[in-house]
Amino acid sequence: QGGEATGLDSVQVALVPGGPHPYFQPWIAAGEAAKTDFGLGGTTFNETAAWDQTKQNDVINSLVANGYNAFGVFGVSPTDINSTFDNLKQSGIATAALGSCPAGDTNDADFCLSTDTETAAYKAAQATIEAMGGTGVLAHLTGVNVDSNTQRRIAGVKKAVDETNGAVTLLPDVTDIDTDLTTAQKAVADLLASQGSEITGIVSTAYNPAVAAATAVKESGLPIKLVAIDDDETILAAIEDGSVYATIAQNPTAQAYVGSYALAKLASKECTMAEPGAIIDSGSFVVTKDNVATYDDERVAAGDQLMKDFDSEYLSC
Amino acid sequence: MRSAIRAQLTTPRFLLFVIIVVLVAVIVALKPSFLNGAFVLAPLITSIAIFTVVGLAQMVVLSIGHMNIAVGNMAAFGAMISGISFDLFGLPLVAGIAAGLVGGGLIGALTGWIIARTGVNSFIVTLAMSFALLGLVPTVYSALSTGSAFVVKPAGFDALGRDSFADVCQFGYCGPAAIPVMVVPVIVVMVLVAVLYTKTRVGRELLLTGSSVKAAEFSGIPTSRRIVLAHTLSGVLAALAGILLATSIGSFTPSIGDEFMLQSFVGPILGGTLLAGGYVSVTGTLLGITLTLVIRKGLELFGVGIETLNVLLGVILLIALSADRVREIRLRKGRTPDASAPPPSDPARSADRSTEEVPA
Amino acid sequence: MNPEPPTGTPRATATLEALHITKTFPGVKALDDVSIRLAPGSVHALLGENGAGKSTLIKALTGVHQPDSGSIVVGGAERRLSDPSAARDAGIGVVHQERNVIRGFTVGENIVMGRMPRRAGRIDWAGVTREARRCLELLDLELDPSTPIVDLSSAQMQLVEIARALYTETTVLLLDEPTASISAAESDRLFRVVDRLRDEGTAILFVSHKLEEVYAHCDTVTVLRDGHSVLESEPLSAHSHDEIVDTMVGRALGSLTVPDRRARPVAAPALSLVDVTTTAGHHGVGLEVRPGEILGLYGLVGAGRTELAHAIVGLERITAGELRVNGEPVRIRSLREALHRYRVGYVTENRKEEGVFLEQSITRNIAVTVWSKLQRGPGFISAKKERDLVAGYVSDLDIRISSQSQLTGRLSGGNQQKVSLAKWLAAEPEILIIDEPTVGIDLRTKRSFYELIWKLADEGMAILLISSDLAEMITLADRIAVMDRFVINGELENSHDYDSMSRDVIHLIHSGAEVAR
Amino acid sequence: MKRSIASVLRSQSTTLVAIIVVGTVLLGIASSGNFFSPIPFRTFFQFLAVPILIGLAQMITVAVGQLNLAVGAIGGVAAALSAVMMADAGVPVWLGAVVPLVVGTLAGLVNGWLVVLTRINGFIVTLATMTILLGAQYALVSTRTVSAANWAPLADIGKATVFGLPVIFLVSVVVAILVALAFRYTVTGRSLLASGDNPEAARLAGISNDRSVIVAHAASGLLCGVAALVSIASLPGINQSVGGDWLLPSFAAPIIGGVALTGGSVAVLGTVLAATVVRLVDTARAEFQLAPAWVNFVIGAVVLGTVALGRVRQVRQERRLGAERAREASSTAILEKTR
Ligand SMILES: Nc1ncnc2c1ncn2[C@@H]1O[C@H](COP(=O)(O)OP(=O)(O)OP(=O)(O)O)[C@@H](O)[C@H]1O
Ligand SMILES: Nc1ncnc2c1ncn2[C@@H]1O[C@H](COP(=O)(O)OP(=O)(O)OP(=O)(O)O)[C@@H](O)[C@H]1O
Ligand SMILES: [Mg+2]
Ligand SMILES: [Mg+2]
Repeated sequence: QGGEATGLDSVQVALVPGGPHPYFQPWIAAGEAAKTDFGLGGTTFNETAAWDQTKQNDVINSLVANGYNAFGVFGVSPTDINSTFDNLKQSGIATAALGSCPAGDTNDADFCLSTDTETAAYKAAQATIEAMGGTGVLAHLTGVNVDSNTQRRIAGVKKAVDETNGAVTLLPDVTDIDTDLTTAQKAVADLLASQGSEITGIVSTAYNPAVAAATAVKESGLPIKLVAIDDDETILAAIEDGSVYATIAQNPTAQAYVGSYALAKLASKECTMAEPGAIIDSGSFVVTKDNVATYDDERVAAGDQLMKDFDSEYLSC
Repeated sequence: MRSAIRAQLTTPRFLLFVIIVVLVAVIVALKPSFLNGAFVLAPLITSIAIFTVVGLAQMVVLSIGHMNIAVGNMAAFGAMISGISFDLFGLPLVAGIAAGLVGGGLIGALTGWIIARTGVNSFIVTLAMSFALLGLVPTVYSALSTGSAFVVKPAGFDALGRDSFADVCQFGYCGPAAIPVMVVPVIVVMVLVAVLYTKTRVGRELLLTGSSVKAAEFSGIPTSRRIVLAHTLSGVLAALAGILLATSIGSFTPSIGDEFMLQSFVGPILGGTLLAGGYVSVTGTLLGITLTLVIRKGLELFGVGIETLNVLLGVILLIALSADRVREIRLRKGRTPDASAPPPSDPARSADRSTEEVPA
Repeated sequence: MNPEPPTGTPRATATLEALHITKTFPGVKALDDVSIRLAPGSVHALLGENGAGKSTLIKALTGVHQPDSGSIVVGGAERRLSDPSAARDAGIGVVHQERNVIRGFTVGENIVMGRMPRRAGRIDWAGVTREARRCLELLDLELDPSTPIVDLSSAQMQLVEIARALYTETTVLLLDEPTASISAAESDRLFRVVDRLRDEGTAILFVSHKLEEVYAHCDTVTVLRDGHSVLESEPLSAHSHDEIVDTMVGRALGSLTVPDRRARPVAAPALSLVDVTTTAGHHGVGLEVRPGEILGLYGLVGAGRTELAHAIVGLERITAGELRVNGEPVRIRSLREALHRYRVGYVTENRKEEGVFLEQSITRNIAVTVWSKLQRGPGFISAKKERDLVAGYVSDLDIRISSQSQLTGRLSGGNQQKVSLAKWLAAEPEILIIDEPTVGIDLRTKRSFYELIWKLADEGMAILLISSDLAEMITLADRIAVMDRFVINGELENSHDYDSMSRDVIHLIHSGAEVAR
Repeated sequence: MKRSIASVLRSQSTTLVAIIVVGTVLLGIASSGNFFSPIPFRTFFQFLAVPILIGLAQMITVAVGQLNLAVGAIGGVAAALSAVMMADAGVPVWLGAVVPLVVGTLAGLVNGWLVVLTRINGFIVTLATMTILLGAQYALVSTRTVSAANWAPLADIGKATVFGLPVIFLVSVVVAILVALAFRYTVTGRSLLASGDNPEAARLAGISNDRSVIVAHAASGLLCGVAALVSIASLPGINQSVGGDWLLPSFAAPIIGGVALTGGSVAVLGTVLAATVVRLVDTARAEFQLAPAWVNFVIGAVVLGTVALGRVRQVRQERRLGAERAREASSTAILEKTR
């Protein structure tokens, strides 16, 4: 592709989440911050994809037509998003997979900056098992079964359970209940009604089931340890009041902030990737009642470290 | 002849056409980037092509007065069969697509057969079928694929889904980048469906079955067979739409078709096809789909947020459709008769259908 | 708002006058400057051919259609009838040509619908029953108001609609072809009611294509032709039968010449039923129709004639006995098979639901049975051949249409009936079953229709004619079989002498014994 | 009277009751009785309230020959607006509880009014308003979940039980009874049925079909509002996903319950029973820990089975009538011959 290096102010970064979801909300502020801190030409946040790959592609294409030349995308369909990245790269546009890496072994974006989904689920399951005292019956609540990210989460939970050598039994995964709050609440209530007396721990790797389970467990009065994922305010409040034992926070702020920075460097042709398609972990953090007030500092520090790593390691300028 | 032209000018189709032209003109005036071939027009036309096939899949069952709630799931099923053919059996492009179409056709035929056999309302049977497929498809994907997707692509797969005529070069000249290759098979399908309904006996028998099953039965039309046929066609077209969608997004996943159901009704009904059966319009379906997708694309280009997008989409749809009504009220000098004064069946809108059906 | 009319009080009387009514539909001027005057205590006949505008006038008088111009005066006061309930408030009761019932409701509720008796804000169901029973009694009808209306025959529904018209205080009663589809006995009952209402001072408008009953019961007459009134509110006695017919038609119409059909070629039966039992409930039915012969199948409403026809063309199953076509025992499973394999056609009695596609063009309605013959290339239809064929039938049967692409539902009832018939004539069957063919058809068409049937028979078609109109049967049929409660009571050679034949037929219905073979 | 008992026995409801009884017994056995203990019992009925309400909401529009695709969106917006008002604007809880009912009715009125005024097919109108309302719902709550702590008194009612039955379920039953009474005892209710059955005949009887359409949509909206209120009371919070899964169940309940899509009929009991059947399948999923794929499969099969069975019975019934008539005919014929 080549071409002259231009200033960062010529770079327009578009952050495209998979759809409306609390997880992505920090991206908005992070994008704004990146714009002022690095003097970018502009950033935008567009969540109109509504969890549909075709619509996401449409949104991305429209943004290209409107002059955006760097894209941080949470691919709706991990199996298909590589095609989208290919398409963008053919027009010389800088791309990053943020928050979720393409499925399979290849990443056609310039880089992927994401929590390792499997690791996060693994950590969440480990935290639950620890809270359960290393033994008992664990239930796993999650989202769309046929999504490859869900498969990774299922694998992560299974790995943690396997490591207990049979001390913990895992009930069949309760999938496809993230569509809406009613479905989640109903599924959780039915689960507690039929198996509540046996279950000692619940790990939820999706948003709505986590919200539903927090209330349901508290109301049922059952001694069930609940671990959630992500740090939406509802869940943090639940950790503070003790109805949720822990949550695994990811680092969406760093994904958007550092991602925008790296994208700008790539788009302005100042730098290239040292290793194109690199997969970079943005870190995950176990949040319990003890560190609920302080974990954010930890996360900011991780973000700063990530920034440095990009400059020193991932980018070659 | 003059009156024939006049009649054409008062159809909902013509009105749709005018609305679309005006909309496009407005969008282009405000956002010249709408004319960007590779990133706006080509994707837009690709979507129109795919969703027109989806609309046709619904239209063929609407023609007999039925509905297919399972269009999306049939699309997913047909695409899955194609995916399996490519991924597990390594079939070439055409054979794999054919397998998918056959798969969709079989599911459609089964649905039609159940409806014809039991006499149960098509809404219920297709609803039940959608549930059954909703169960079946993901199960098969999890069993047969890694990561719940079939990713093996035979030669020509990407070309069908993503190439535009810019990639088709003859004697050193290449076509416009704004027109995707996919329009070719879609136009062929549209013409075939239009010919079926305007020119052939079977097509007319479908329409008459839709007009009144009883009268059709009493005229010696094999209504059961026509019902099975309509649903089979619907299955085939749905599968085709699913496969085309897969080629455009890049792989076969169980979520193919999730968005089809509502759109499949919108296109035909906007275009004048009757929910009650007996009248269809292929061009109308194309225009109906085009209208909604152009609105969407325009709003996207203005970068409106998801909340505004939905609100505006709905409002524009309502206004566009009411325009027809306003014209009609003016014709009737302001008198509004009661809802059911016109014929008892519920024409989607007071479509003027005194001219011979279906324009090809 | 409580409409319950006081029972027993003498009925009020009023004159209805319609002045210079004009009504246009897109493409048709259905009424052009029509005036009519209905006086209390008299029955006024409204006559005209199919499509003349009779029903449209009635609808304009009852708030269903808004006339483009003209005025309506009831009891001396001009009224604007903006909707049907306004007409009802003005004391105008109406029974429309087509049945208008809510199929999900009971007889009682259908009668009081729109004006439900209420008590304490909710529907008084006891009152509904009481009121409905009162209205039914006015007609001497012994029907339970709680019967679901769908359980009624079409004739009974018609009577229920009259009861509905009488529910509120009615000074003017408009009846649109009330006798078209009911038997003689039921007509008699209807006329007893009409006569009584007239004597009580009601002004009555009566539409019919049966001139005999018009002369027997009407006092004054208005004749419409193509939307114009050619005879306006004149005493009926001043005009002879033939004169009236000629005004309707617009030219002299000679008398019907009944051909001599006694010398028919004797051939083997084209259609025969031997001791047939069906799923509908027929038992031991035996019939024979020869090529060139017209067999009449007479019976009272509900006798099972329609269902027998259904069994022949495969819509019901034959469980025992034999059905033979041209001597061969056959098993017909569908109408399509009947048509294409055995060349049996069936013109249904239920025109609106089974006979025509209301929402489709006339072309399609007529050509539907012959598309296989109009093909050009595999499965493709030649539009030109189709148009020509349809044009032929339109002119043969004198179907009044504005263009071939007109929707059939926009035709007048009689013309729809012709379309339904034309479809089967186009199919050129060898055996034709015709069920109640002339319901609602005007005189001239009826004649051309009779001539057509005779012509078809002369050409060798075997015709099974089902009709509840005994006069028609005696005019047309060569032999008359009489069915009663799913059994054939006997068969008579037709002497074409109305008096003796009708006596024999009625006798056969009541005796249930074999009279002649 | 005899006739009506016989027709009750033959109706769709009987099939559904049979399915419910068999299903309950099987579930009871499979859970070794646990299914009947207080918590599972309460859980079962708690999640039956919304399906009943939205099923009835859809049933009313279907009765006049209309459809309401916006059930979920109306409910979602009604719930979201009320939640936001209580949480952010400090609106008192009692007022917040009225909001969804008002919003639902208004949205329904607008739907009906648009259908009548524009003469556009109800399918398209409600599709358009659905899209608009979904946008509005998102605009109101964005991606956050408004916690139920903001309306604690209401949430307490949502958790309350009477004789082991959740109050919200009882609310839905009361609503069902009111709907049934309205269709039986009010002129408006009968007018809706008449308009749905035969609009032309209804018009000739002086019934305004326009009014029927508007009333039906408004009533449907009101019921969506009640469903929204129930959701507010029973959910841990309100977010933009509320109402997202209402569309298909809203159709499934009345249609399985025996309501004809062509209009003119209602089946309140059938709708309630059908919702119960679907809920049973749901419970079985949790009990047997089946994948949701299986549940979908089972629901599909149950729906098909129910209707096909009804159909078979109807055909058999007709056959039997015919056979009876034949027997009658033959016996009278013999009688007459011997005479
Ligand atoms: N709703 C309508 N729209 C358009 N044309 C109509 C409509 N109703 C009637 N017409 C036309 O008006 C004319 C008069 O019809 P009308 O039904 O009044 O005839 P009629 O005298 O009652 O005939 P019949 O004896 O067959 O019942 C016909 O040409 C018919 O096609
Ligand atoms: N005894 C009976 N019990 C119940 N239903 C009957 C009885 N007799 C007739 N019917 C019903 O009445 C209807 C009339 O039967 P069918 O149409 O065969 O009679 P028809 O002689 O043609 O009289 P119509 O003039 O009504 O057409 C049928 O639907 C039949 O089911
Ligand atoms: Mg008439
Ligand atoms: Mg009959």
